[in-house]
Amino acid sequence: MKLVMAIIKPFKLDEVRDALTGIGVHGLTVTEVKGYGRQKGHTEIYRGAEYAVSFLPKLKIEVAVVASAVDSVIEAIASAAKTGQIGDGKIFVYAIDQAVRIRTGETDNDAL
Amino acid sequence: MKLVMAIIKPFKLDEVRDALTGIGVHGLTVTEVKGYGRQKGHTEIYRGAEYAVSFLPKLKIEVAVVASAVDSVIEAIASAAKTGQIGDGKIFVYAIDQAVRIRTGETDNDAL
Amino acid sequence: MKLVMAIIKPFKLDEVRDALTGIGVHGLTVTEVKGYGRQKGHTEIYRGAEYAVSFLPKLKIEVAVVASAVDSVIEAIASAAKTGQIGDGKIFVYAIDQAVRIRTGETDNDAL
Amino acid sequence: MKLGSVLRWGAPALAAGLLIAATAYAQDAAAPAAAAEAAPTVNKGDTTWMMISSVLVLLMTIPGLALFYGGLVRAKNMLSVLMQVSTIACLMMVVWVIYGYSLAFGDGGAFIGDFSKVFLAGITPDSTSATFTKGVAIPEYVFVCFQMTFAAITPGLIIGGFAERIKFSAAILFAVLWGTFVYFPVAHMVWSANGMVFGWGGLDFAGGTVVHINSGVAALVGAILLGKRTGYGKDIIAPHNLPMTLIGAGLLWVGWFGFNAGSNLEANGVTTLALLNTFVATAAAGLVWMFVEWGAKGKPSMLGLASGVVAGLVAITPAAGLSGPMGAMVLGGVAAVVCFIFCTSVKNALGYDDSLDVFGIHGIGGIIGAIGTGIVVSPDLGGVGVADYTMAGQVLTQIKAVAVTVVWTGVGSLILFKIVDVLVGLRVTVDAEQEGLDIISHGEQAYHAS
Amino acid sequence: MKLGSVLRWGAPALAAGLLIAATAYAQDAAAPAAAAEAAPTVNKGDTTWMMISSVLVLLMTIPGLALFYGGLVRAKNMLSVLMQVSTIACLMMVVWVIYGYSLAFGDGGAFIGDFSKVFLAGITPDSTSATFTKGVAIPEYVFVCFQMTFAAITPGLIIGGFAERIKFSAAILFAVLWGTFVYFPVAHMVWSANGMVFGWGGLDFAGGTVVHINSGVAALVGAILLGKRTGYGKDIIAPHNLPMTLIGAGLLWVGWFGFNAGSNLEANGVTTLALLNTFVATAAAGLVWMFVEWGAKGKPSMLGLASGVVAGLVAITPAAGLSGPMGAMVLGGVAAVVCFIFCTSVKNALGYDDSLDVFGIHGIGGIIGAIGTGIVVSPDLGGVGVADYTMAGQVLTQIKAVAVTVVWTGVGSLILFKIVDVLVGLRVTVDAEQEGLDIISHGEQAYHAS
Amino acid sequence: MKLGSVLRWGAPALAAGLLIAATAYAQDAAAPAAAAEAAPTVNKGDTTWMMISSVLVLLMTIPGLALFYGGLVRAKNMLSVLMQVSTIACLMMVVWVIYGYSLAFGDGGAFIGDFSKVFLAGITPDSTSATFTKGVAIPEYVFVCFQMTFAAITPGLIIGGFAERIKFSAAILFAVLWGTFVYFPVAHMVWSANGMVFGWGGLDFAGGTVVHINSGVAALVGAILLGKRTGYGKDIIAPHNLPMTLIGAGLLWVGWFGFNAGSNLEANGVTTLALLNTFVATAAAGLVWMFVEWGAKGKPSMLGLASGVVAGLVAITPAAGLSGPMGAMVLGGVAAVVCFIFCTSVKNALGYDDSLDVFGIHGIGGIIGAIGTGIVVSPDLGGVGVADYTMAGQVLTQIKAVAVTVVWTGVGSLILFKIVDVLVGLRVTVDAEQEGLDIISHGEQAYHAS
Ligand SMILES: Nc1ncnc2c1ncn2[C@@H]1O[C@H](COP(=O)(O)OP(=O)(O)O)[C@@H](O)[C@H]1O
Ligand SMILES: Nc1ncnc2c1ncn2[C@@H]1O[C@H](COP(=O)(O)OP(=O)(O)O)[C@@H](O)[C@H]1O
Ligand SMILES: Nc1ncnc2c1ncn2[C@@H]1O[C@H](COP(=O)(O)OP(=O)(O)O)[C@@H](O)[C@H]1O
Repeated sequence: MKLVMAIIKPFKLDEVRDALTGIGVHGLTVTEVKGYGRQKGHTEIYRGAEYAVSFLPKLKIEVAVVASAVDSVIEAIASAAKTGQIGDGKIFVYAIDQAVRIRTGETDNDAL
Repeated sequence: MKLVMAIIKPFKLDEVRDALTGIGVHGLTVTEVKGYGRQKGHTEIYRGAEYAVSFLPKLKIEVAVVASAVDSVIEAIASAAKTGQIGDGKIFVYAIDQAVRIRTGETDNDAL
Repeated sequence: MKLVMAIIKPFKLDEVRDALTGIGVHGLTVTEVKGYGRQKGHTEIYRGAEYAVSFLPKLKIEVAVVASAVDSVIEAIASAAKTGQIGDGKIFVYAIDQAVRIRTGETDNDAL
Repeated sequence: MKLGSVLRWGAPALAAGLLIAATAYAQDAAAPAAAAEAAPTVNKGDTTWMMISSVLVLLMTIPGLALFYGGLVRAKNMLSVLMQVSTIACLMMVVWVIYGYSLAFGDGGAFIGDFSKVFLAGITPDSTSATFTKGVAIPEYVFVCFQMTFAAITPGLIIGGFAERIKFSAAILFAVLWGTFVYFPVAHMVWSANGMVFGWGGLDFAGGTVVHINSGVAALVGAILLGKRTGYGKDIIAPHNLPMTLIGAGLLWVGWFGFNAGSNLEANGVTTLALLNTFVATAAAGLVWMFVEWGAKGKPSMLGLASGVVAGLVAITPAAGLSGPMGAMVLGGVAAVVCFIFCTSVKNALGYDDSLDVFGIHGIGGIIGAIGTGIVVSPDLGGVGVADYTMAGQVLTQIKAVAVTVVWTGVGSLILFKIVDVLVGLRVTVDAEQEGLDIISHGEQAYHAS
Repeated sequence: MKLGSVLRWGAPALAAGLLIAATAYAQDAAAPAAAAEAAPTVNKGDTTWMMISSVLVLLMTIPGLALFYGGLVRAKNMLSVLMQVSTIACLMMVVWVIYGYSLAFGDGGAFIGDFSKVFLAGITPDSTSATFTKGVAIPEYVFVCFQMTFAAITPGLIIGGFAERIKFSAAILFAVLWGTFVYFPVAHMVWSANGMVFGWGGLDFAGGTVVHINSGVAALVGAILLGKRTGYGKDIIAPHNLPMTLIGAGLLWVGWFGFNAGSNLEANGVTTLALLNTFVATAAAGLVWMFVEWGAKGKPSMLGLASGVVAGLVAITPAAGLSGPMGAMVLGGVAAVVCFIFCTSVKNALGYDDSLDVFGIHGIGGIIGAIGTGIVVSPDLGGVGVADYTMAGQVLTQIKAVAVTVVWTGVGSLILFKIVDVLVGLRVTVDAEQEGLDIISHGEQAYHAS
Repeated sequence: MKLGSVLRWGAPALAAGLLIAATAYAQDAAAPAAAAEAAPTVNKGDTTWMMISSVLVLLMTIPGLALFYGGLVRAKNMLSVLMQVSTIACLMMVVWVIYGYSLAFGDGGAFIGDFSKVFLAGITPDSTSATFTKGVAIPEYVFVCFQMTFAAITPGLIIGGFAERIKFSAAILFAVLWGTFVYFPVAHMVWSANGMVFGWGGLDFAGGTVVHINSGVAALVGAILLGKRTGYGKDIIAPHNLPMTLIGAGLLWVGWFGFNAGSNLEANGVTTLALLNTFVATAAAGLVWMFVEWGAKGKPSMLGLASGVVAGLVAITPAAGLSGPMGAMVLGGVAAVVCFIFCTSVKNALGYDDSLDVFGIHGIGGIIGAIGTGIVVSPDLGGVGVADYTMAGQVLTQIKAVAVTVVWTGVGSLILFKIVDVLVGLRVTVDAEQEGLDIISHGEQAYHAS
């Protein structure tokens, strides 16, 4: 099993979710995060204090899938999340050893 | 070393924390997340606009433990977080290569 | 490729970011989390109700890097985030199989 | 348990009361209306003061009380509280002009008014109401408005007792029934020229019994009947937004000047005394609560200060135009101490869940204020005095007024809650409580991050 | 499309209007000023009432309207809304004392005032303005203030129609132009003794046409011209902070007493009637919206209640001192039903994006109110009546007044939006919309977690 | 450093001042009380206006000022700010009726009143205070209330200078001492009929020197003495909730009408002028700050508009009933420009950390206003004029009044801060600052997500 973690632009969430359900993925977890990267931020001014804000709002999406589905998941996320402009985000994949569905106690592939 | 990541219902946090301290786990990290899965959401209406909200509030719990403790940690979380109703959440486990306690510089098992 | 995940005290973010850019790391993702550990919390009182609050605000930093850079990244984070007082946080490292830059489709080391 | 026994002796008492009221009404209906000889003068300064006082009491309610309460609940129940307070206020306004004004201020008898002014029959822009000064009147419409705002806020106070778990339909149904069968009679008894308590010489300048004891006791009954919130005493149930509570407390204070000083119905020297007392009793009470908490718990809290402020406002309400400023500060301070002890210790010991301490602050603070009014009105203590004053006598009268109110609202509320329970059910399910009333009852969320 | 044809017949109409206005002005300038014979008396009660009414209308605007609107947009656009409402209010105040007051209330002709009072020329603390009672006057400065607050809030209402996508420079430029070419003339026509609509006997007690229809239609025009928000109908665009909206609604209601009852310019019996109506029409409308929504959608929402409250306030505005309380409640209730249907169904069917339902509530509610005023003013229905009243005749006059306003503001707004589009451009880029106007236009964020 | 030298020449100056005051007091005590011949008339319109003005100044303070300040700090210090402002207001109210009113408005001498009215001795509902019109009086209780609200808000303004780092005990102890030894004397000097500055003919309509310069300079002294916030100039220290700041700014504006127009003590033509000026000077100042910022920094910010609004309110305070409306707008605009430069450049250059720009806005804006009053009062510029007016002479008098205030409060504050430092310590630890004052000092958190 693999966990696909993607950092995307916030307004792309619905498209990514739809793309994933489109390929049969029916569970995912989303976290609000701040990203620092090449995309430049903005300046905020509060009276005499000026701040260069370089952390931008992003969403992190985590999807646990069977290993064989990883490529299509990556493909789905990447194409739905892409705007072509800097700051579109990243996808990282890593292996998971075990999975458990709390409600039923099912494990591994059955738990996804 | 392993990292146990669990998605649970928010009101189960205290029970899960107590279950973990009960088996000797004294450190964990919690993140507010939104989950999408089989549990159905609700509808919100704001004047003429109706929205089906399918992302539900969940908590993500991350606990780094020595490999040998994984099963008891899973067991503790699963039994504390279970309500038996849809949406109870998932537990995922993956391996970690290194761990460091920033304060002391201790590493690996000593750092957990 | 490795993903370095660090839990730090919130006011250390800018120093850690600077330390990382200082060693050539130009991307990272930050999440607001709550930590439970040895650092003791505080008590809150609202009229007759007293609560021991044991979850403290922390930040989680995630940085994906080439495997060879892991040690210098750990070193940079650890020294920037250290105050020497309890609650400074942890660093965990795990392996990632794949990485993709959504904007360009670049993969693996090129995507970091 | 206790409720049973309350019911046992209370229900007949209420029934008797209603009977007497009905009889009194029948007799009184024959009597000629005793108003308006020798056309009284209307002063535009008074009219302006009463208009602005009415507006200030609305400000107390929406957004004042709504925010004070709303900030204290969890985020998932925020809208339910705002909604209950606001809806109840609107309902009571409509009810007021349909039959409430007539029941409360129609001539009627010792217990209740009559139906002579339903739909505000007979009132025109030229109608006037008497003030406490002979020959000085105000337009009746503004008297209707001013009293309407009292009827609108009082049942809203109650919902704090069982916030975060009541069904919306139950909350508003109860409020209308309670307004009709508890509030209007009590208002009549205490404030109407032929009301029973008024006849005894019971003093209640601006509504200590009618508003605060009345609603505080009803909240207690409700809190006990509905039972504790799920997770009470186990989970962290902390105020979700204390700044909202401070805005609410500030607007309550600001609006309370209309409530207290407006109750003089004129803009004269006594009105300015009521104004001053509403400043200083409140300030003293806020400080006393804060310092006592600082001593007892180690830290002075903002919620403590705000709670003391409200306790002081409650306590000075019946005495606003009757006490001197120094007496007012003492009264406020005493109320703060007693309410503090009640909310932080007694309530926990008794073990009921009065979510927002409506009984602890409005009930207890109201009782302190009502009885204390009998003391601080004393000219020897700087009060303005009343005819034939003896402290013992007046205090006794005050205690009688309190007792009547406590019994009437205690028993009446119990019966009405039972009726509402049968009709629509009082409490939401545990699942609904966990998800939050905003989504469950109103299909909305208070906050969206983006 | 539709806009083209509106332009085709509207633009000549406006041009004709301006021409007539100019002629009327030329003729009128020759006439002697008809004010101040036999020094009228000034009553301090009236002066106080008008001062506090002015203050209340400011409270309606900042923070009232700003919050009501602000809570409904997404967090990233919060400050832009607060900023637009506040800046426009400030701009209009400055414009008002420079030339606005003179254009609106200078003698002038049937369509517009004159330049006789630019920079408030000739006004001193001793100057007075007539009230509706012969021989009773108020200091002219307070009349200037009171009317200034109306001019300050009205263009601010419009921005709700195209919130979350307009350029800040466009919003404020439009507001000043609209104030000058639309608001001042309409205010003159309706409220000035020699205004055209006033001459017809059109009734508008406190600004149903001048303020609400006027701004509601302008908002509709703007919403159509600017186009929908990016993501409209696709993304979740939910209110980011409904408690703010409730604070706003509460302050709107509180302030509206100044708006409505202040419009009587005195503190007399009619003023208290306007006060009462502003309570009960509003309460009824809030409840009706809520219950209708409960029936139609399954749950009563806080936003529904708040929307009904505002619809009721809008509807009772033209009738505040003219209707009886029962008529007021009916008027409020009818407006609530129609506005509910409009905002939840008709708007979606027509497919334009009036972000905060300015047309749906202020435009539609204003039309219901303006026409309904012709009905509820009837003495047979408890209204105060007017000379030579026939219901059909009055309703016709009201419809004519509505029509004039709709055409004037519809065509005028269209032209002014086009001009602003040429000068500075109306809409921000899609990227800017996605990032949010707060950062893009103002370099700030509303909230920082730490 | 600078503080040392200030101390060197300031302390003797203060000592001398106190000596003269004491002498003056001794002499004066012999003089007969000069009040109340030929019973003055009390008008209910005036009484109503003064009551509502008092209420409005409370609204300015709680929740107004509390929110304006609170929105500007970080979330972890929100409650500490709300708490400091509120507690100080309560303390000053209690102190006021015990001895403050007597010290400020008791006859006394040129520098300070006396103890003749401690505990409000001798005041009854029938007591009256003179107004500025011969033969017209208001109930003394309402004068006590009105002036009490000024004493309650002024020390609260100071805490913005060292927000986010002061100990709660230090803040409130300082406030009471400062109220006693700085505010009461300055109020007496400027406003009491036998006060020194009043005797010079110094003009301060509503408290430019007494309230704003006085508190602004104290805040500067405190900011320097306490040192910068940890992380200042390095970490992002951004306002945590600007909408709260806007609510605060709006309520400050609304309440300020009581402050400024109430200061006329009557509801007459001059009062309406003060009302108008409080509208237009404020609007002009808000706009000027915004446009200047737009030009200088590239974007107009909401905080800029709000800051300009407050700067305008501060600047018009001393001139409210003295300037014409056009002069008021110019005065507001000039203050906005100077304060903008001060807050955005001068402060950074000087390097002290006045957290919420109390000196930059209240101190600097107050000085501009106080001196400018000497100019805009000129009848040639549309002002109302004063007897024997020459611009140079009046401006000189104004500068003298400013100088006295600056020295008195500068030296007095320095001494009092030192005393407080010895008694309880001024500043929390760095750890406490990092955790936030809400938890550390008050055991609460402002917000809970669930
Ligand atoms: N090495 C990294 N580790 C973790 N997250 C990263 C890394 N690099 C980038 N990110 C995340 O991806 C987001 C987008 O990266 P950025 O460099 O701005 O643009 P792009 O995705 O177009 O390369 C960042 O805001 C950050 O959240
Ligand atoms: N494949 C997945 N990857 C990541 N998170 C998941 C996945 N499936 C479910 N989740 C998380 O688990 C939560 C519960 O899942 P759900 O399908 O609603 O119920 P259940 O846990 O009873 O199967 C979801 O809200 C989501 O946060
Ligand atoms: N086993 C663990 N798994 C996950 N997170 C942990 C673990 N132990 C500690 N943490 C995180 O590290 C933070 C600091 O740990 P703590 O024990 O308080 O102090 P220290 O870092 O000095 O040992 C905690 O607040 C928590 O977020």
